[in-house]
Amino acid sequence: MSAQPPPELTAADYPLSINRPDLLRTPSGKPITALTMDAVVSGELSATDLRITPETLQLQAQLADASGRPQLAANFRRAAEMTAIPDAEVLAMYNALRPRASTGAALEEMADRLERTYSAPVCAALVREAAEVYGRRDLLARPVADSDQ
Amino acid sequence: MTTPTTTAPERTVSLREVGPARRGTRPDEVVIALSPAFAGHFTKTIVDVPHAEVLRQLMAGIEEQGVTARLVRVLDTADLAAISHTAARLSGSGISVGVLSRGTTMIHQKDLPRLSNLELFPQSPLLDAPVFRMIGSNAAQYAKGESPQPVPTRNDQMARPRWQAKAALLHLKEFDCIEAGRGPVEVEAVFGPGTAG
Amino acid sequence: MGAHEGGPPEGLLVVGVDIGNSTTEACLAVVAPDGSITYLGTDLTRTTGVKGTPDNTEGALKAIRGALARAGRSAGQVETVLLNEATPVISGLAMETITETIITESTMIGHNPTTPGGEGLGVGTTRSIGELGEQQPGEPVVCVVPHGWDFDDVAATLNAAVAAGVDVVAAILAGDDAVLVTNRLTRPIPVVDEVSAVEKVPLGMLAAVEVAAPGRTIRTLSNSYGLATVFDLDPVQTRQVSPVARALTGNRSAVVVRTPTGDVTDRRIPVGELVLHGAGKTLRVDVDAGAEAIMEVVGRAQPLDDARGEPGTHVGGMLAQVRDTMADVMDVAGQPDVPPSEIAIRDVLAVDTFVPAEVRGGLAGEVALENAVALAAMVRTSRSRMQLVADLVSEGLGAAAEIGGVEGEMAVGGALTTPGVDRPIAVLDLGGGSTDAALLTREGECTAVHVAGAGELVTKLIDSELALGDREVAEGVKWYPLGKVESFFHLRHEDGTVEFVNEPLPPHVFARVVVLTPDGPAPVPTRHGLDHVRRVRREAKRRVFVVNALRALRQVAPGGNLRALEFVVLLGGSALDFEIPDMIADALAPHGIVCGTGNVLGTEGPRNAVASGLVRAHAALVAEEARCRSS
Amino acid sequence: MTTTAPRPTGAAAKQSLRTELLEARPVNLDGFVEEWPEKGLVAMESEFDPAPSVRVEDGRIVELDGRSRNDFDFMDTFIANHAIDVASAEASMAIPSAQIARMLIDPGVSRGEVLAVTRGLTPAKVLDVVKLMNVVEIMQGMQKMRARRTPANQGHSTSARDNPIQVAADAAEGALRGFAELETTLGVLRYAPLVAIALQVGAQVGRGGVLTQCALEEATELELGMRGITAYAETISIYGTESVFVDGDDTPWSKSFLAAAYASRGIKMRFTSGTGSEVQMGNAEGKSMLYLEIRCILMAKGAGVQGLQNGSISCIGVPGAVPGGLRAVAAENLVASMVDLECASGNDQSFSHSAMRRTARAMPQMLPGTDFVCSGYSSVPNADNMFAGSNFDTEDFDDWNTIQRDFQVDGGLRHVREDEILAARNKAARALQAVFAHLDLPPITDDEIEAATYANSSNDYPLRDVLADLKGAQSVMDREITGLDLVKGLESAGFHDVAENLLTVLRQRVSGDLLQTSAVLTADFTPLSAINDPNDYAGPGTGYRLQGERWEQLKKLRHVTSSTNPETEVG
Repeated sequence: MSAQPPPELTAADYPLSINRPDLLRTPSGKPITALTMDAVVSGELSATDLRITPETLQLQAQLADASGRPQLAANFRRAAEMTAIPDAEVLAMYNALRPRASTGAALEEMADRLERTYSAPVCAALVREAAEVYGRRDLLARPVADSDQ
Repeated sequence: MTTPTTTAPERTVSLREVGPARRGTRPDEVVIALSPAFAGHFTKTIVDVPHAEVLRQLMAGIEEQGVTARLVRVLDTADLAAISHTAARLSGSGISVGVLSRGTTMIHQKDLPRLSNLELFPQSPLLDAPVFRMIGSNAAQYAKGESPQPVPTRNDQMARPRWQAKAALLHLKEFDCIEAGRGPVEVEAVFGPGTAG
Repeated sequence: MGAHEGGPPEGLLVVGVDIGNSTTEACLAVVAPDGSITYLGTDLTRTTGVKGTPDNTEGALKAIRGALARAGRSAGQVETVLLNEATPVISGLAMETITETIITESTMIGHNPTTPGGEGLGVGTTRSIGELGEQQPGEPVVCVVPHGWDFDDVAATLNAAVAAGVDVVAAILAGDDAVLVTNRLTRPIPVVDEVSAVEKVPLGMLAAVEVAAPGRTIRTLSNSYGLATVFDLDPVQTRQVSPVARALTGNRSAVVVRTPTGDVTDRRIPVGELVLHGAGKTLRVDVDAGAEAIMEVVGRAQPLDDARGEPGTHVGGMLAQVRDTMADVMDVAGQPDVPPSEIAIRDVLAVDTFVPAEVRGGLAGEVALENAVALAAMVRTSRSRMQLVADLVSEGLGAAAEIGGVEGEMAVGGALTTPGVDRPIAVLDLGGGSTDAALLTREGECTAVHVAGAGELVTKLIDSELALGDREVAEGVKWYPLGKVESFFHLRHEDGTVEFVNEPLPPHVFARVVVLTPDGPAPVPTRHGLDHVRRVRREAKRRVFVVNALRALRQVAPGGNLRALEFVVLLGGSALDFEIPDMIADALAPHGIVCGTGNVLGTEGPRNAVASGLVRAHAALVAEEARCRSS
Repeated sequence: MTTTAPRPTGAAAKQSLRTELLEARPVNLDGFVEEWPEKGLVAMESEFDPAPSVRVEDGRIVELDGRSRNDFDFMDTFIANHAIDVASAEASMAIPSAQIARMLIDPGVSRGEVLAVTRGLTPAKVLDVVKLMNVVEIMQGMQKMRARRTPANQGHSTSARDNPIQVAADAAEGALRGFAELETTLGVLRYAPLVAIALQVGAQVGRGGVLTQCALEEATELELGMRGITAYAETISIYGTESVFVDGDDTPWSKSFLAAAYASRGIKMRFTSGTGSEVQMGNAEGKSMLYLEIRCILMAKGAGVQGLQNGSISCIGVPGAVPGGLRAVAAENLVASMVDLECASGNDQSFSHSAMRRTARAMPQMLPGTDFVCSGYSSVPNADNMFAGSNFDTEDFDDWNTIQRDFQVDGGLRHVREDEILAARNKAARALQAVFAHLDLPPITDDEIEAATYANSSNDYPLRDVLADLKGAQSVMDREITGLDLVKGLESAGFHDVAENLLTVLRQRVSGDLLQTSAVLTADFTPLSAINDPNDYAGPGTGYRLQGERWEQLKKLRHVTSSTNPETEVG
């Protein structure tokens, strides 16, 4: 089946691995039922087959919404966007969000990159919000980094 | 053999300010930096080691190695790394020992980042006079360019239930003694009675 | 590398596999019908199990698959896997301390504290500090201070006694207080401190305390006649105290107490015999006779048939264990047992070393460098299970597998692909447990030997001589050059050059002797200076690898004459060491030998010699057959 | 048990024999201090905490607990922007605190009805509510508000020598005894890959579906998770004041980003916080410990993380030393549950010299049940516990099981017969041996397997070649070994069941089911979370009840005299 538009799930669909395996695919498009021992032994599976897809995260976000957890759902939507970002860059972005690690301009650049390169508007909004608060609370990188005094 | 004369009265110390702390030029000195409440608001560490004894032993460890000790008091912070690093940059050898009132101690060097250190003794309840002597001795050996074996650090899982809250309390009190905006001052230790005559 | 540009080379795919003591290497090549070779790739993995046993199969398959994967070939395309005939070799190490220094009656304190106090010589009667108050003026006194005395109190007590007329001429302290006390005295005296067992210093005895100026050593107590002068000794007594003087040589401070029968002795510890069978003889040698004597006897028992040590000693236990391990690994279900007679120690290497040990009877934790003998032994059996490995590899891969040649010959064949070498050629394989040599004469005859002792023995010598007690650190000292971190921004290399760094070095290496690993400097926890560590490292390598290189080459050289060798190629893991190849080359140079680290196939360095040798031998057979067919 | 010396007795004054006896009691080795509210050294009753207030303008919170938006620090901002439901805030805040407190304990009010109110509350209001509750009421609230109906427990499996064989064997035993999650950490950090592998293999031997984690700095912890060597993460610390948060080199936004990063890799994750950490670091800004912890809890809620480890954790010595401290600790667990977060409720650090106090400390979590009663019961002897010791360790197993049986309460563990334990330990060590051989890691000898089968502590194992192990550990990272490689190794060595268990756990990250609140995996690999196992407590006879087969399991102890034949024991 093609995955658009995503079905409207209710709490009764949980756990998806048991109740709705038909909706679950690996990043390479294999159905979750293809993750068998035979496939492991024959070398058909690679580590990327064991990653979660953005579509699945959107489904879990629906479940979170359906069970009254909007913040958790928002987290899953940010996560869905982040699946496209390579591991090293995810860590680099995290480090850039630490206090006094980035200038306002650098954070704005990061938000742009999230939006343009990774189509991640929800993550970008989080970064812009951080930039605004950091600016107000003196948590942006200072022009001359001198930790001496 | 006879036993030593342990009944000598407990030594005391007071710190006399002699002016703003200056950068030293002698390569054979170690600067000992004391926290705002050391030998002032407080007189002993978290486990009742008298500050007089902490200071005597640190200084003795340095002197025994043929190195000179200089004392400063840092007034504007109670953060051990900041105290120690300030002192390291005042030290002619670049080596310092920083001490908090509760006993927590650190050996620092001027070229290190402030949050780093050469040796750190975080478990103040486990520091006694012999350990302070070894810390002084090691600091002096670093000043001489030697390679001392690090002072063995001890650990005790049950220090948490016994000392964690008191340590926090002492830390808060030390914070109260901070004099914001005052630079480090050079001090002289004046030891009270105790020396057998 | 191959001649076939532009398309896949024609011919049959073969894999040479060398199962060594620690690594298994594969060499993948296409052999054309005319015997020409196109090399496709190599691979290297850890050997699984003891060399020459069925456990090797797993590692062999892994190396083969690795080489195939790199060349983009599949197992189904392989025509033949060629394995080396490898004889299982197991080696062991043991160390026996053979001397012991004993001080009796607390005669001497010679631990050399780093910071004694004062300067000069003081001779007087030993008195406890607690009794100084009752001391009459006149008689010279050496004051003994037990634990628990504060330095300020000691100084005050001594000053008071001197003021009362007591002639205090020296002091002996338990704590590390000598400088502190002397700085506070009104009348300077020599002070020795850190005497941990100070309560054992005999009181009421005549004693001498000597402290030299910083950077100097004592002159009186380390001189037998100085002692005779101080204590008014006759010639017989002087002879008795001469070991004391010797023991104090080189110290900055010392104390000697004159007691009725006090003495310092250097005792030899009997550690049992080594029994060597060989050349139709049974020879015995005491292990405590030292390495030179042992190696002389080993030389007389060549070729060695077996060796045994005294049960209950380290050496005896080690030899028995090496033998047992071999018996265990040769014990394969469904195969006939290997007769015990075939499991025998075939070589022994003894090396003199020393072990820092605390002196018995010492008062201050004095440490003496005791003599010790380190022994490496090797057991080898002619009975190999390699055919079984070949069968298992064949089964696992789905391709034919056969024994393609004998290890030593194949190594030589592979080494010949090093640019610039020719027959006669000898190879030295510098491994972890054994050092192997093989020679190929101009006429094509090949001989090979294994001798005991290699990289692991070097590590052990470094570990014990520097008292590191940490094999990881000792390995680091062996593998990497040394340096001294002089500030956070510069370090001095062992050749004296200084390197500046931009990023500050980490605090845990500050002011320390370090090994310069690829991951950055790592501290060596030792009080010794860089030069001492370097000397120990080079000596350990010399005593094992240079000695073994000569020993092994003599065994393969025609008539034992090294001059008959022309090219020596170094192979194996330790051939990658930064100084061992140079040390061996220097030792061989006087014999007119060209010696260097191999570069197999011109690309592989000292690796892959046997595996590529197997391919070469196979190709030679193919070429031979081609010639037969065409003629 | 301790190296801390007894208190020096005053020199002169003569004491009664009874006083001498009391002085010698372990409880007097614990430290106690007076409150100092001005500096935040106070559990939960402080006149310096702000009064509750909220004001909403244009769908935005513009005033929070007496502070207007211009004066918000970053905690206020984050909580106002993300944690509080703006639509219901003013209505919820208008409800008297006493009424909300009554709702918490009233069986007639469902968990859902309470959540509808709490989602609109400010930190000061939450504090105002729980301040009204005594410890029995707090427990009653916890019984209803716990997110997952079925309580569980978490174990620590570590080794003082970082010995992977020990970690595997103890993980297998721990899993068999009932821990639903197992956590490890290291003495020598470079050992992490081998120990994490050992924990995973051991856990899947003991009971398929147990989730594992390895506490490390963020980058490595995330990497091990992404590779499928570990299954979840928990040591992501947050703090209640801006200054301490910044001291920890993080902000609510950086931590939120990290939370999404874990979810984006399919890895379950919870934050960690606890009373006392801010005052311990000297920057409580004059607020009570519980007020600051409530800010942490709401920050976690706002970040969208599914759960929180709290209950003071490593700062337990601070609330433990002030009056009412353990009531505050019980309250912080309740607050996490009443804002609908999974709560791993502490009891995981050495807390007292007194066995009586150690037990009492755990009752407010153990009796009502929490998502994880201990967020680290030491399933190794405390001397091997690299988290600096837990409130309970292996010596307490039988006591714990007996308390469960005495009160008919499910603390997540059970008594297991010796032969089953030995078999699991042995199998775990053999499985790890096979995995190490498959991955070309330093071999595990048969002697080590024998030792692992019968060992108690790390001292009972042959020493490993640490150098070789560390090289092996590095190669696991360099060669990019993943959970799939572990599955292959287990399968090829004939450990089919263990391989299947691990593969099923790995498959879960594709489904994302374990990302939902309070999720664990049951023995038949059903994800069990607050969605499909919601807490439906509605008074006596409802909610989770220890009964049936599980109760029969928990009736078993090491020694129980048979009623049919009193000359024998059942077991």
